Amino acid sequence: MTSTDVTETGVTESAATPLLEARELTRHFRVGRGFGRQMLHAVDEVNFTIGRQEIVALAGESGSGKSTIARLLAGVYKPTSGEILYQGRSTSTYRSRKDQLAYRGDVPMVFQDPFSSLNPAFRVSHGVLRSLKLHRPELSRAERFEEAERVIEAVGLSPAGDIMNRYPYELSGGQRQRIGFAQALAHKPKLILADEPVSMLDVSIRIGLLNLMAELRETQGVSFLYITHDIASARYVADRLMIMYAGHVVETGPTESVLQNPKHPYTDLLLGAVPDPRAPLSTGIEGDTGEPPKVIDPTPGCRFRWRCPLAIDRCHSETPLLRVLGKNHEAACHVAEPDAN
Amino acid sequence: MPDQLLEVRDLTVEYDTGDRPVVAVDRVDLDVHAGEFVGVVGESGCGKSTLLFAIAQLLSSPAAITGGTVRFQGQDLVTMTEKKLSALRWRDFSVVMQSAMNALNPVKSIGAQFRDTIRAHDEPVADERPAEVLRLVGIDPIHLNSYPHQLSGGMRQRAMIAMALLFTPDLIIMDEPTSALDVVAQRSLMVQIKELQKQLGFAVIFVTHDMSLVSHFSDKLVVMYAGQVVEFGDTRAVFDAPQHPYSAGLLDAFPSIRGPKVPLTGIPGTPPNLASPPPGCRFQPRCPKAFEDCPKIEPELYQVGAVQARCLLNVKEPVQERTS
Amino acid sequence: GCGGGDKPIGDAASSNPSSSAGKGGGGTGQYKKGGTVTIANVGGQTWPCQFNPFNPAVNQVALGFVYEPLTFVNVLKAGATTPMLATGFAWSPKKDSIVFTIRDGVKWSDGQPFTADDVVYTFTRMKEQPALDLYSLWTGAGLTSVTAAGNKVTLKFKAAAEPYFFNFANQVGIVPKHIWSTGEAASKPATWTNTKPIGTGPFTVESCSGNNISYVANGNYWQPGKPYVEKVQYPAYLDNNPANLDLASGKAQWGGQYIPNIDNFYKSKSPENNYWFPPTANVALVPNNDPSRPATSKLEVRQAIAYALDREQISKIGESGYQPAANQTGVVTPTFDKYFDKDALTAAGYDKPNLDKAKQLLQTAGYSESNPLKLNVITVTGYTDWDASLAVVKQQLAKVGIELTVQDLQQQSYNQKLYTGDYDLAYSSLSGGPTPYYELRQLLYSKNTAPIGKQANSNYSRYQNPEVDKLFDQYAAADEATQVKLIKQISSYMIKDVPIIPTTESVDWYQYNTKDLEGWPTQDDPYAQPAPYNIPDVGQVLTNLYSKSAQK
Amino acid sequence: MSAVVAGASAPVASATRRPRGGLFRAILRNRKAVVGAVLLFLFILLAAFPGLFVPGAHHDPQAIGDLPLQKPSGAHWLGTTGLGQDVYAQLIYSTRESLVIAVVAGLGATILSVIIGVSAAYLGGFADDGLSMLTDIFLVLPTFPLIIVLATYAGKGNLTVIIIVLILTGWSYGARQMRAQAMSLRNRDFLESARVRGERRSYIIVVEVLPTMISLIVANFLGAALYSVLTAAGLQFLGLGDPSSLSWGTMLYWAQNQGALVNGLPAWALSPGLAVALLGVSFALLNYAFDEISNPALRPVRRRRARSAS
Amino acid sequence: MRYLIRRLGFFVLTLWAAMTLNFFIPRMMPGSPEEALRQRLSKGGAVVTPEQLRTVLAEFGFDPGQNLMLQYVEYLRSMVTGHWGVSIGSSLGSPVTTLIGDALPWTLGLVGISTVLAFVLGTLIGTVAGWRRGGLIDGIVPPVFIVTSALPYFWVALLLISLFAIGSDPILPNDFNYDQGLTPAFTGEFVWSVIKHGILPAATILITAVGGWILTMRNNMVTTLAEDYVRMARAKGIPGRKIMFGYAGRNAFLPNLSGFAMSLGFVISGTILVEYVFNYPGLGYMFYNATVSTDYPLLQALFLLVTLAVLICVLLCDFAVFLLDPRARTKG
Ligand SMILES: Nc1ncnc2c1ncn2[C@@H]1O[C@H](COP(=O)(O)OP(=O)(O)OP(=O)(O)O)[C@@H](O)[C@H]1O
Ligand SMILES: Nc1ncnc2c1ncn2[C@@H]1O[C@H](COP(=O)(O)OP(=O)(O)OP(=O)(O)O)[C@@H](O)[C@H]1O
Ligand SMILES: [Mg+2]
Ligand SMILES: [Mg+2]
Repeated sequence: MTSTDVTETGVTESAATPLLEARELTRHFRVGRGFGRQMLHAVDEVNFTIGRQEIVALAGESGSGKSTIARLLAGVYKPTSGEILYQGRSTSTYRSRKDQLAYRGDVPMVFQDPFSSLNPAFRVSHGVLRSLKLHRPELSRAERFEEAERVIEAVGLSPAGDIMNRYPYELSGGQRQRIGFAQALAHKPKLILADEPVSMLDVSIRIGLLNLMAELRETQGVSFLYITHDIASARYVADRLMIMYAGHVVETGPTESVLQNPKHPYTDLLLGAVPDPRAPLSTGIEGDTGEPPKVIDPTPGCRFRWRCPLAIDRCHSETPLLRVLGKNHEAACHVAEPDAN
Repeated sequence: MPDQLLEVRDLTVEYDTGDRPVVAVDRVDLDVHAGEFVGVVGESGCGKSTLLFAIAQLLSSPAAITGGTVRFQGQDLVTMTEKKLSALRWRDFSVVMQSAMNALNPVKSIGAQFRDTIRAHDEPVADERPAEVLRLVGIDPIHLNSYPHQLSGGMRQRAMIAMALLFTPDLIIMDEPTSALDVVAQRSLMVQIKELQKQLGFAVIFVTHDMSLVSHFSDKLVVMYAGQVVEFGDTRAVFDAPQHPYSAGLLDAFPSIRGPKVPLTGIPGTPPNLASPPPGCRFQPRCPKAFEDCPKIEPELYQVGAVQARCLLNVKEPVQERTS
Repeated sequence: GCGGGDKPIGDAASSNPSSSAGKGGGGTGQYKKGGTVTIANVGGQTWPCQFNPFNPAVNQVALGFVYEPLTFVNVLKAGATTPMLATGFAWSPKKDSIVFTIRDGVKWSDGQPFTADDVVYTFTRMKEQPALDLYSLWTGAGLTSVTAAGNKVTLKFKAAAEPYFFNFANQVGIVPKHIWSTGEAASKPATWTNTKPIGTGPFTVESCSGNNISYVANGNYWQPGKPYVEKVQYPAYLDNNPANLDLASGKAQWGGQYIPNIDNFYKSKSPENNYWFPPTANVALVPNNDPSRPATSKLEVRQAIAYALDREQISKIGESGYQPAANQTGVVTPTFDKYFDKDALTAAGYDKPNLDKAKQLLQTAGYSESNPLKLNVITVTGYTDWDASLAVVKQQLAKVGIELTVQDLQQQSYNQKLYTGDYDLAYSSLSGGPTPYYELRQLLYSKNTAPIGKQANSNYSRYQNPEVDKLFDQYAAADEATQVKLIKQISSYMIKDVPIIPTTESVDWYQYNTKDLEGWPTQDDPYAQPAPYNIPDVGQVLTNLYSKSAQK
Repeated sequence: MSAVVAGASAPVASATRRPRGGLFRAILRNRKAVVGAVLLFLFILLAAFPGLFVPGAHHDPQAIGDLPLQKPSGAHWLGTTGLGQDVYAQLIYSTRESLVIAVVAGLGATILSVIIGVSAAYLGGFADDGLSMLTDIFLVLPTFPLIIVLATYAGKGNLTVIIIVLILTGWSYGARQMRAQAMSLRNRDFLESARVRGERRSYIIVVEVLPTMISLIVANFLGAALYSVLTAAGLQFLGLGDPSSLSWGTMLYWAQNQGALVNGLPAWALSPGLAVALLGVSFALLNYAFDEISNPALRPVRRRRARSAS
Repeated sequence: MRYLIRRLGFFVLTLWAAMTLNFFIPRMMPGSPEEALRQRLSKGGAVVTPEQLRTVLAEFGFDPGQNLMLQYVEYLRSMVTGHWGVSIGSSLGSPVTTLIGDALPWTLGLVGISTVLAFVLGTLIGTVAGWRRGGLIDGIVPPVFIVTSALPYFWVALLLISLFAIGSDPILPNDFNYDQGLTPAFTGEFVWSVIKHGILPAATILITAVGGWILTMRNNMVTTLAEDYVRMARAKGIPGRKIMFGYAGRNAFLPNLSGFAMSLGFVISGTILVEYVFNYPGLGYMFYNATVSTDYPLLQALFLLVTLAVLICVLLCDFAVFLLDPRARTKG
């Protein structure tokens, strides 16, 4: 799977360079030490783009590599191969701390767990103030405080002056998660990587944060990579949906298009499993126990083939690539039919 | 066997925290009939697990039942001796815990844990029963020799359910058995539970924080908020016409993957701290429909059509005192 | 009977071993046999059950008990001799050769006869195996040959060797050739464990375990009727406290222990509990005489210290009076009264403290109140009495304006500093000998010293004076009267140069219980050094003890 | 000993939770902590102003008197030593050295544990392997024999030597715990957040990690201090300290040496040990209470009648 | 397999480190066997020159003139091959193996038994205390044993002595391993004597060591009892005793087991003090003695032995955890 024509077909359609582009992004992890060394393919040759002021949802089952992609983009992990182009420039060309800081300022991250993403030893303003100090060094101390108050208020926490001086344990989960957004917002970002930012929260609070995301996109013009395994919430906020399975992006396209007309059998399975009180109970694949695969030293072939009701011989020998099957709608499946129109 | 399998009245549970006790379960009533699937929903920390453990008499300090009765098959479990309880346990009602990783003893094989259970009761059990129930939930009996950590999350949950079926009890109490699973696995397990229930006829109390999950499976629905039951009724009735603003808000907080895309609001604010609940109605600080009486009068459960709701908006006729 | 020595050195008052108890008679069957004596002397370890007399770590339980010397030399009686395996000895006129007459009729404890050959063998082995020659007889004393002719054994030396008589006649135990010439005893005599020792001594080892050595009377012993006591128990003690307790309770009858508060703890417990602490050597402040030490190399400073000390007080407070006060001549009294020049001491004003003189001397040396003399004295950790003594010394010196700092050191560090001369003042003691010559020679003879940084043998003060050396050199060949004169001359240098400042006299710690046992050495009858750790004196005591209950 | 007590340290999640201003209140509310703190405070007072607690006649605790081995009396509250020194005065004046050993050695060992433990966890790879191995080696090395050998041969047996030896042998247990905790912190979201923010590694370790480990560090210090008190006293008791110094261990050494017990002076033989024990107890109580404070599961509970009202 | 190799590597490395430390530390410090010997000899009144002493020591296998590295290599070889030489300290000339052989049974008997007893007892009491959370035992256990676990060994020893072994006719002996007059044999008298002499030292070790185990076990137990599987066991109607030992106890015990091995080093330190106070002629006392008298061969052998003992115990506990904990089994 070395062809690069996917990138060409995938990206050339948008005239301007996308905000961020991943090319053949790959990350492997070594598991076990010494003799029993094996490679876990967490993310394998993934291509995607994120446009300006766009919310891209990344969904998929647990362990499919969603967080790994976020971490690769955030620069926590180095890619095993492939590259990340930010505003057309590869991040691997960043040498100076200034370049790196600039990128980090533009692409912050919001974490999944509001209970562990704030340092319990500091007031909740700590992270916001540090971000300001690092990324907007021109501000004076007082200005930083002002600015912090502003962003904390911007995420709907008030009175900001009071909230700022609390310790994390004095805030509820929803409030903490908002602080997480405030931290990301502090330095005028272009793209926020949000790794399951609402999954740990109660349903009653979730929607508020999703609304906040949409609002931030509108008012501040930031883009989001919204990672979730909750398809319904992805539909609620995202313009585009990417579905991952076992380290591969198996389907991507405009949210509605993917939901109404899933091309990949995994997407089908996933959508069927989403409980929806307003819809009748759908039938999933009979006998599927939903066990996700571990991708250790994989052989070529479709990674979903063991669970796939439609699998053909070819699926066992050849890894399917993303194919354009509809308007902006791509899927990596040998048997999926293109749209009629 | 009476139709009324379980009858919980005025059940109150307190956690002793040193200064002020936390009333995690506050005067809860609950009825379960044989073969019924009762869903209990509510947000994290509202006292769902505490309620289940109180019913099963599994609380340990600092929690204690400070009031109420739990009648199971006509006997009060609260006042029952540990010895008599032991005899009832697992034979007549069993429990499936939230996380199977923690609920299975990590140092004993699945088979050994089955054996321990069988040995603890003098119920005659065929030797192949463990294998049989494992097969029932779709696990190869070969795993009787496996240790919990050798099974995947889904398999562990299934093994737990198999274990709960060991003596074919009348009631199985389940505490978020699927919350650790992936959506696909979650759905598959739910379908299986439902099928087993149909097949074997046991009643289920099913706790979850995901309202949509139980929508298709449960017969009755109990909505809890801050230690209290705020709405109770047939599942469909609650979904179609929620009578408590909290239930309504919960339903509103679920985006759907089908149908028109509507903006949702959710519920502003945060659940109260149970050590110092707000005065009057506990939902009142977050309630979009609150009026001046709400902080003053503590509402009771009122019958509203097919359901009961704990909301002053519904004060038409107080719920009848039920006799046991 | 047993013959006397031919030519005893020194005071020849007692020459018959059995008469030493002073109770008259030839000693044949004087007392009935019976009884047991238990010794309490802390060894700080369990017994290794080795009885090799050449192994310095274990010879305390072998010599005197099982192995005997040719002649016993009594330190407490200025070197009076008692014939043992040799009935007598004769020096050549130049004192460079000595002939021992070997006793007839002595049998080894395995029944084999003892002969002159055994004596020759013992000394010859020491030449062949230098590790056996603990007293450096062949290398240091100048022994050149040991030959036997009939019952005569002749030791020839390069030069006059009388000072070594104490070593070769008294301290070397004679071993049986027929045992030591075979097997491991022959191939590795120094390390041979010798668990079942065969000797000529009054006792044989009955059994030995880590906890206890049990000796029984040697049926073949050559002194008729002796030993009177039939058994000796020598338990291993790891610590002073239990040993002291056993002594106090009478469970052990013979002690070699330092017991704090002895009158209260020991003596008051029973009228039969007795002690006697005979002095044998000096405990002294050793000033570093080396010129590299600006203060202590000054005569005035040393003198000032000597004048400032009130030795009686040191003895009384620091040593609870157990150790008597010493004097500046370096001659231990009353043990060596004969050599003591009291007049010289008084003339120099050292007989009592003289603070004015001390202050004046310090002034001469350039010290004053504004420029006080600060000195450091090293001592050994764990020597409580020394610490107390030094506390007193410190107070006394403070009175004349000397600031003394006491530095307690671990034994090893202390030794290191002392031997290599890395100190101002050291509190120290050495062992004595049958006459003051032995101690003074260790302290003052220039061949016993070494440059700073090198280990000195015994002259740690680094005192060097050719005239004193000459006096020591003359001693070996001199007759007895001259020897006394020589020692008095040497002690005059002690007064004049103050190379060493004696404070108290170190003693033998000795406790004895008279409930059942009699025949103990006492102040009135000091027939041997009485503490059980003295070899071979322990043999003398054991052959004199008898059980009272057995006499009935 | 200390290892065992410290072993019961709290799980990370709760250990890192720091109530604002509440630590002091939490201590006040815990009975064990109060007893421990009061004891420690008392010892600190004794160490700082020993003169206040000693009657004027005995202000020089080393002064040699002419009444040795006296039983306790009005003049000498705990009797006198073999040199006639006042035992009570010695006891009070000894507090300082014993406390200094505990605190300095405890601090030193804790600092070393933090440095080694945290760098092992943070550097990872070979550095981690090496440092962990080193820690494990020091952990299983029989330290006390090692201390004896060190203290004996390191010459004077003075305070500095003892403290250094205690530090060298006392850090390993803590380092292991520090490493474990730092490892578990390593991938906590707030640290990742700092990394994503663009913080430097050194900043993260010093500013973000260490404060969250405070509770473990304090527990560790208390454990190490306890260990130091006991070990130092043991050393001095064996005569491997500086025998002319004033400390409880040295007092015990002299008492043992001069047969305090057999001479019927239990007050002299036992009181310094009691002081060591009390100081140790105060550290142990604080340590345990600290565990309880940071891990509420361990707190004592009143066993309520489960079905009182029904 | 990999696990095994790692553990073995650790074992060898630690041993080597211990041996190296043990070789160099004494030699880097002032003092030497010659001086120690010389000091001892002067008590008997003998004046022996340093040269003569070196001759004697050389005969016993100690040659200080040799190159240090050569000595080191020689030392490592002899340690490994078991040629531990002869004592050059207060037991000059006794083979080190004999000395250790004589002392070892006493230490094993006294310290071994009481340490294991303390561990077992502590674990049991801790289990019960943790199980009956809030009960009478649990009310007493933590405060009391926090105190005992902070007591110095030697002080407890002294206290016991002053309570039981002081005066002219003490209840119990406080010194040595058996009455001095007896010869070791399997007679009632001898065995009784051994027991009598062992009571106080054993009690000392028990009192000071048991507290720590009780506290850790109790705390582990409390933590374990909060686990779901314990609640689950109750839900299954499994009898209390079985839950206490089979479910909670066993799982709470596992971390303690490795703790036990690791803390053996501490136990040995206590041993030295206890044996010293009670003059118990075991390895601890011997160690002290060997140190004081600069007895290199004995010191080295003892250190090796002690390290070996700790390491073997660590390995055994690893192995036990390996057997008892299926998780560890698959991880390896
Ligand atoms: N640092 C790491 N070392 C080894 N393996 C890793 C590491 N990080 C992730 N993995 C593995 O990579 C795979 C993908 O992990 P990732 O966290 O990206 O999944 P995810 O899609 O975010 O899952 P979830 O929904 O559970 O968060 C998993 O199998 C995981 O075990
Ligand atoms: N040990 C305790 N001490 C004090 N309060 C407690 C304790 N355990 C639980 N609580 C309180 O009791 C309440 C109910 O807890 P419970 O575990 O029953 O909630 P839940 O509804 O099961 O939540 P979740 O969905 O998170 O499982 C919570 O508010 C919690 O804070
Ligand atoms: Mg993830
Ligand atoms: Mg719960």
